[in-house]
Amino acid sequence: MTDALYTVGLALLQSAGLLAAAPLLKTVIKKMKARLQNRQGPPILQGYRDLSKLLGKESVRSETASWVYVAGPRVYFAATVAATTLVPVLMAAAPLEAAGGILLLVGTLALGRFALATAALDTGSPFGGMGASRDMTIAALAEPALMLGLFTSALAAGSMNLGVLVRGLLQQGPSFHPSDFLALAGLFIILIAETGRIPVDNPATHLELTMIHEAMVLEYAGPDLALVEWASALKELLYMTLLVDLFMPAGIAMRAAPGAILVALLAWAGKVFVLAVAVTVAESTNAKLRLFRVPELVSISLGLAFLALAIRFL
Amino acid sequence: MSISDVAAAGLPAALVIRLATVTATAALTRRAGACRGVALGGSILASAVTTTVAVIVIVSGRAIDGVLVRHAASGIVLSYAITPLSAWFLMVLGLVAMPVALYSVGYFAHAVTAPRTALVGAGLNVLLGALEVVFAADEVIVFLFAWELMTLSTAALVAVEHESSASRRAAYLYLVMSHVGTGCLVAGFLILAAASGSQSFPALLSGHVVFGPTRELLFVLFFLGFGVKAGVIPLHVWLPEAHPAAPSSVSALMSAVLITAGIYGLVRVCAFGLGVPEVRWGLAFMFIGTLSAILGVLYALTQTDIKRLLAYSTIENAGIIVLGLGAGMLALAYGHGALAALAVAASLMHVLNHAVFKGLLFLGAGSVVMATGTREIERLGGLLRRMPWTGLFFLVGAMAISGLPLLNGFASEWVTFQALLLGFASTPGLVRLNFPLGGAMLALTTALAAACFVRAFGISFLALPRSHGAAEAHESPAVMLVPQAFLAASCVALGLFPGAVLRTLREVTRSLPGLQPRPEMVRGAMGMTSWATRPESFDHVVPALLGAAMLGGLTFAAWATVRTGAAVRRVPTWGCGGEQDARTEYTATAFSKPLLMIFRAVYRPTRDVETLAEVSPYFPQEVRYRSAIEPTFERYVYGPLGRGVLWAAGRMKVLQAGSLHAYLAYVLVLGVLILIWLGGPM
Amino acid sequence: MNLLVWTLVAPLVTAAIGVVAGPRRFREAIMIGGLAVTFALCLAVAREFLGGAIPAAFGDALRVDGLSALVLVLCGFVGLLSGVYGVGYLRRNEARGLITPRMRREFFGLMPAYVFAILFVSVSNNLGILWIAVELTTLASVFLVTFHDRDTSLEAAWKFLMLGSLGLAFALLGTVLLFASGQGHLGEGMAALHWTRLMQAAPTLHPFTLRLGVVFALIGYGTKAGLAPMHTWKPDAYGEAPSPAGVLMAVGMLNGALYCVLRIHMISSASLGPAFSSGLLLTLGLLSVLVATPFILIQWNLKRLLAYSSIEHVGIMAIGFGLGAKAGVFGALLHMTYHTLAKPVSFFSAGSLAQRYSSSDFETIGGGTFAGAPITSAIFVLSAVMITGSPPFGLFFSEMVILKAGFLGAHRAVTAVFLAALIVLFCGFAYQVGRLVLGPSRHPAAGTMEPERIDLGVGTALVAAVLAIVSAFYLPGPLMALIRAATDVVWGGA
Amino acid sequence: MTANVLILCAAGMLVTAYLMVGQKALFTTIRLYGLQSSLLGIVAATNALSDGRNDLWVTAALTVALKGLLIPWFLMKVIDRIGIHREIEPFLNVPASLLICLGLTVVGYRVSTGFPEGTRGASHHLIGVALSMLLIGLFLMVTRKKAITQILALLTVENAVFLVAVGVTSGMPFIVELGISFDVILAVLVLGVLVQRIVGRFESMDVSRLSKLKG
Repeated sequence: MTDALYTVGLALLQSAGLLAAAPLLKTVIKKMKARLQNRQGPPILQGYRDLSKLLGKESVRSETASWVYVAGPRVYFAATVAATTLVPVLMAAAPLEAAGGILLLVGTLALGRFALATAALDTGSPFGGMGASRDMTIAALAEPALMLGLFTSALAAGSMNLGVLVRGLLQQGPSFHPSDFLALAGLFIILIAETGRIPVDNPATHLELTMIHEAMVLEYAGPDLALVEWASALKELLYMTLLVDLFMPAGIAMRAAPGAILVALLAWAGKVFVLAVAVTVAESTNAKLRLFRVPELVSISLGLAFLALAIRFL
Repeated sequence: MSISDVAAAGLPAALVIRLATVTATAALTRRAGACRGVALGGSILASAVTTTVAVIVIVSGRAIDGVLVRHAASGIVLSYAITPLSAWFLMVLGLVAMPVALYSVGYFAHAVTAPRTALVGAGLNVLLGALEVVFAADEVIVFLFAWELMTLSTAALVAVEHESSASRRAAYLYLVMSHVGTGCLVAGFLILAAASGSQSFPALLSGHVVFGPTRELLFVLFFLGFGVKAGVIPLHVWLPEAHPAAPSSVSALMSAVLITAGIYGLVRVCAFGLGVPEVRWGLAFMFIGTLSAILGVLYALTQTDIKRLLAYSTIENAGIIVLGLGAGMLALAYGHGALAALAVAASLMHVLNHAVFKGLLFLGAGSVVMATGTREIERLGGLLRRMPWTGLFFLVGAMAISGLPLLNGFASEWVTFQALLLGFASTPGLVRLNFPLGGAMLALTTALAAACFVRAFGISFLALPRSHGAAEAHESPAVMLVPQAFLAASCVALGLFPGAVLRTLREVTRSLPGLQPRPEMVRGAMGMTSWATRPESFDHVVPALLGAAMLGGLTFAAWATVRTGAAVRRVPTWGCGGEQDARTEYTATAFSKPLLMIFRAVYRPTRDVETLAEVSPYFPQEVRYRSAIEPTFERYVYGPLGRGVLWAAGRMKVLQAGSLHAYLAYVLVLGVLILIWLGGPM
Repeated sequence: MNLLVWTLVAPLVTAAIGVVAGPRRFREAIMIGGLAVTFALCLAVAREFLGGAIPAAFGDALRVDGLSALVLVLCGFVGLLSGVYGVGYLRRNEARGLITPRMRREFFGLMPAYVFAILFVSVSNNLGILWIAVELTTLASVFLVTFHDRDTSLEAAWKFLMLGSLGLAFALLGTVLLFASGQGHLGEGMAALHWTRLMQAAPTLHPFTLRLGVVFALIGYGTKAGLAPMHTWKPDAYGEAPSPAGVLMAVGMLNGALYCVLRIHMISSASLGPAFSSGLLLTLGLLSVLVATPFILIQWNLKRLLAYSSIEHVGIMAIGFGLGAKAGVFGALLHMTYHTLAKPVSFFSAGSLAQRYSSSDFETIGGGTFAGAPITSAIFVLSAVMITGSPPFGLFFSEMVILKAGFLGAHRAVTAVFLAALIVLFCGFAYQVGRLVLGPSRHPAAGTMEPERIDLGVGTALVAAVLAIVSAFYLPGPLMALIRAATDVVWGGA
Repeated sequence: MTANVLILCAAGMLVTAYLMVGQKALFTTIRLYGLQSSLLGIVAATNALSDGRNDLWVTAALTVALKGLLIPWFLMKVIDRIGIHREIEPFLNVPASLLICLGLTVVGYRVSTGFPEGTRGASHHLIGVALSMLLIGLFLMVTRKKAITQILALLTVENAVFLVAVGVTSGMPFIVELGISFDVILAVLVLGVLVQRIVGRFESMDVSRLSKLKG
């Protein structure tokens, strides 16, 4: 019983923490990007302000929309939040690792995407349809690469369950197998693709022909939009955490001691920041690809992942 | 009289019921209403009986056998045996057949003209009876008998609306292809019978009857024979024609259980009937499975006829099933009994799950077609407001088939993934690379399926109606909604308690030769687990927990977004300045356009755009856009084949050109030849 | 005079009365009555045989063993059916004013005569008599082929007669050579040509002469049976003959001719060993099935379609006999029985359709007969399912038995080809039936036709269909006994 | 002695067959057939004489009467009645036909060598002749267009068969013999009737025009 409560508490804590951190990450990236372009950029807390503002607004919905439109953002949000409980962040154990591993994680995110894309079709606006279509397309292309990348490390650690996996990696100690770098590169590309970053998508634009994620959620306003934005930010953080867990687990606390946790927290923040920098650099040094060039990018990551698998196990 | 005695009486009883039903139906031809009632009532009753028997067998784990009939004339004894495997398929059949029959009570009333009710009702019962016998057959002749009967009855059902040339063509194509398949089966089984000197399956499929090249030949024969029914690419061409042509509830049966007849054959004979499979067999299965899955879903993506779309997705799921089976065969070939058990369990589990959600989807499609009078997605839209329940159930089915967690599609695909990964972990050499590749392709398939069904559901049920029919649509009667509700509920239940299914399957797989299911394959009814070579398990999943977590997320979202006194404002959708109506909505064709372009190599799309302008081409009155994808297999494989046969037949005409002199000449030539052959003194 | 003789006399008398003019009702009654009596007598003879006796007459010139009994019963049955149907058929044509007194005379005279000839074939034990009987069947049927007196029917009759007579010449030569091969052992006089006598003398027959004789006899009687490549007269004759006569040819004559073939086959097997004539039968049989296949795929005429199907079936039986296995022989005889039960159904329904649309050309009928004539069409579809050897009907089982014998035996490859041909055949048949029965009707008079009603013709078809369906699951014990007895005769001989 | 007579007659029959192949005039062909049949009759008579079987005398008489006289007369009458053009138009020209017939004769003779020497040592010649005639007759049926000529060819085939019957087996059982000849006559009558109907219908006896029934 107690450990059940413990689990629940842990889950709540972790998801709450990530939820809290997510807007920060987004703003940080914006800020760094601006700096790279010699702009001032938003204040560091802008993300929170946006959210509270949006949550404060009345919700405006299309006449043609049905309950699916309302359900969409909520399911998306809930799925992403639920996903956070499957990933170890500070401790080498995911709160809900009893629920399942990588496959469940991927499935959960897919569930969120499904909900949002469906909802996007509900207003009858051509943008919603366009966004949904493109978002599902890119997701579909990214899926196999993602899976292969995850398989590689899962097979290395001998488990698909993230908790067990991270523990396994930690026990093995820091390994610098070339395959790790290949897999990392592959998954980084997927991170970009899944989180709608340049060169795949441009979060900053609302130019109708180029936007993908933004087009999908174009009709949303007020609290609905807030949920979507928040969830997307969370999703990005989640992916980064996942990469961190898989490729640089060093520093994660093996036991629930305050000191270790603190270290883990710092380590985690640092690693995520590194990834954020990488993303920023990628965004500012690349131009957005045409939609039909994206498959090439993704296929590169697929190739990398498969190569990693091959050189690791043959 | 013990329970097993009762069970033993079950199948014959069910068949008797069916026979009686058919006769009654034929007798009541003139009175459609009564006819419908009798036919479907009888069918439900019979299905109930067989399902019970199946459950008894699965639970008790002991097979039931008996004799159906003795055909005095040819001295053939038609016996049956319900092994756990047969029981599994029988159960799947019953699980779908009963709701479908109930649904048909309402559906036939609208969709089937009175004079044909008898035909359809009788055909339905014959088909179900034949299927039951196919699954239960224990002897070559009775199997082939039922197999043929199944084909014929289905063909009759497909050809019900025989005024339309499309359904005639579909029925004929189906008939021809399955008959060729049956031919392969006849040859295969009779060769086996000759080799084993017996006609009963246990002797025939004991696994050490044929060896060497004969074995390979038989594998090919059986693969062709059963593959046609299973609808795997490249033997699939009949499927997307035939399934839509039949009345929707029949399509549901065809997609949900008719193809499982093929799967059953593949499992029973190809995988476990010919001895330990060769490595190349497993590879072949995995390849064919992957191919079917990918191409199936890709073709499904571009369909605008909702029933065709579902038919193609059936091909996809058949592919997934075969993929799992192939992994199992490969594991068997390498002697990993436990792994093989997991893989086979995965594929059998998907048989069940696919039957449930595909049945559900087809029933939903049937309601939609009935309400709107069209199967064209482009003419639908906004149905969720007009038929809320059908919409909800269809959504559940769509999410299940997209392999999303909390629903059953995810469960079986999860197990398949597990099997593939473990296969990688435990097979040697280059062969192992097939597993992660298969996994990646499976992932792609799932994601594409999600895209496909976002499109299917979103375009047909959401936003504004695109046609008068859609605008005028009304919700179906309760008798048609209840079965859908049942199936939708099963989707959720099977998704939340996959462990229960897997535990049942552990019993089933244990009955198959060479499989050693690990006890830890199942963990509780709530979830399931696979195992690793190491002590800690490879992975496990408990969907219910995730469900709980999501509930938490939902409550938080609700809390965060609820504000006192904030009214929800309803405004028209922004139409980019112009006014927003159905014509500016995103179409299904447009939705799948990006994928169409990306997978150009597969689709070979052709498009023509014609602009009708009066003043100048820059001010078009009307732009007509036509786009089509190339039916590769039809065009490059089956077309030439058929034409070739007909051409050859045409050539033969000269033999009977009407000239008596030619006819006499044949005799002369024959005589001379034989005289020369006989020759002189011996 | 004994039962056997009466069995032959009855149809003769019927024919005689039929020829002399009389009121139509009277003639109809006579024909149906006479043929019924004949069938009854056939049954009686068979019963006598099953009782253990060997009915014989004229010093064993006529003798009924198992094979004869089976064929006798089957042919008697078909005779009766076709007689009843024939009356209905004639009535329809009378109603449409197509019948001249000549036709009436020919019909009521020749139909029973034909039946007589066929029965005569099936009981003759003397090869010479056998030959004469077969010749009689030819002569009796020629003017049935010319019945409608169209250009095409004359053409068909000419081809039928030419090929038939040629075949008979061959058969005669074969008979003579068989006789010659036994010079000195058989002695002189009638008995020398008795089949039984030849069987006794089998070991002492001169091999080469016998081989030659067997070859010629098989070709000759094979022509009558319609084995390829001597089958060419069949489509024309069946296509032109009125359906009742068509049935007599396609079932009665076919059984009779097969009976002759079997007698020769047995002698040859007994003397030269089974391989020789079995090989010939197998070859001709396979050839027939293969030849029938493409023509069914591209057929344009309903009756010709049935003709090719009967070529196919005679081929199947020949293969069954040629497999050189008891199972094969049994299967073939079973096939003969079921074919006898199923074929009339298709001929009757097809005939009624052809009458209704006054053509048997698919184009002229214009498809969609389900709309115009639901009952007949349904019966026809049913019969098509039967004669393509699909379950749940008898021919499926018999074909299974033959196929099994084939795969068990030494002729795997042949059986495989045979199987493939069967499949293509089914597809062809399915296509033809589909385009005849399904779809909207394109017949000019489709709208104006009077609704279909069950007259004598359709009724007979219906009854025949019911019999065929029932027989698929239940063959009366005595009939089974006959089939087994026949199997013993043939296999004992081979 | 007997053997020589038999062989001589047989040879004569073969020659008549060859002449029929070469012959263009219809009536001559019919007369040739008559001659051929009479020779057959002589064969029968010879056997009757040599082994003193009386029923063979009847056979001989029947043969000469029916085939030698009655049938030719009947055929000529038919031709006169329908008064058709009396030339034979074969599909194949005479030299080619003769060559083929030579080939057929070789085939026939080769087979005949497999036979046992009968009582008179002539039988394998008779068989050879018979088989050759059979094939030649069949060949005539294939190459002749006119109905009547086809009938003649058929009758030639029958003669060949009877040659074996009377020459080799010294006659089938008598009743059978009778029945057979009776049947043959019947067949010829039927053929005649049919020919008349055909001519009445098509104003021609050219059966190569009878080719409406195809496929």
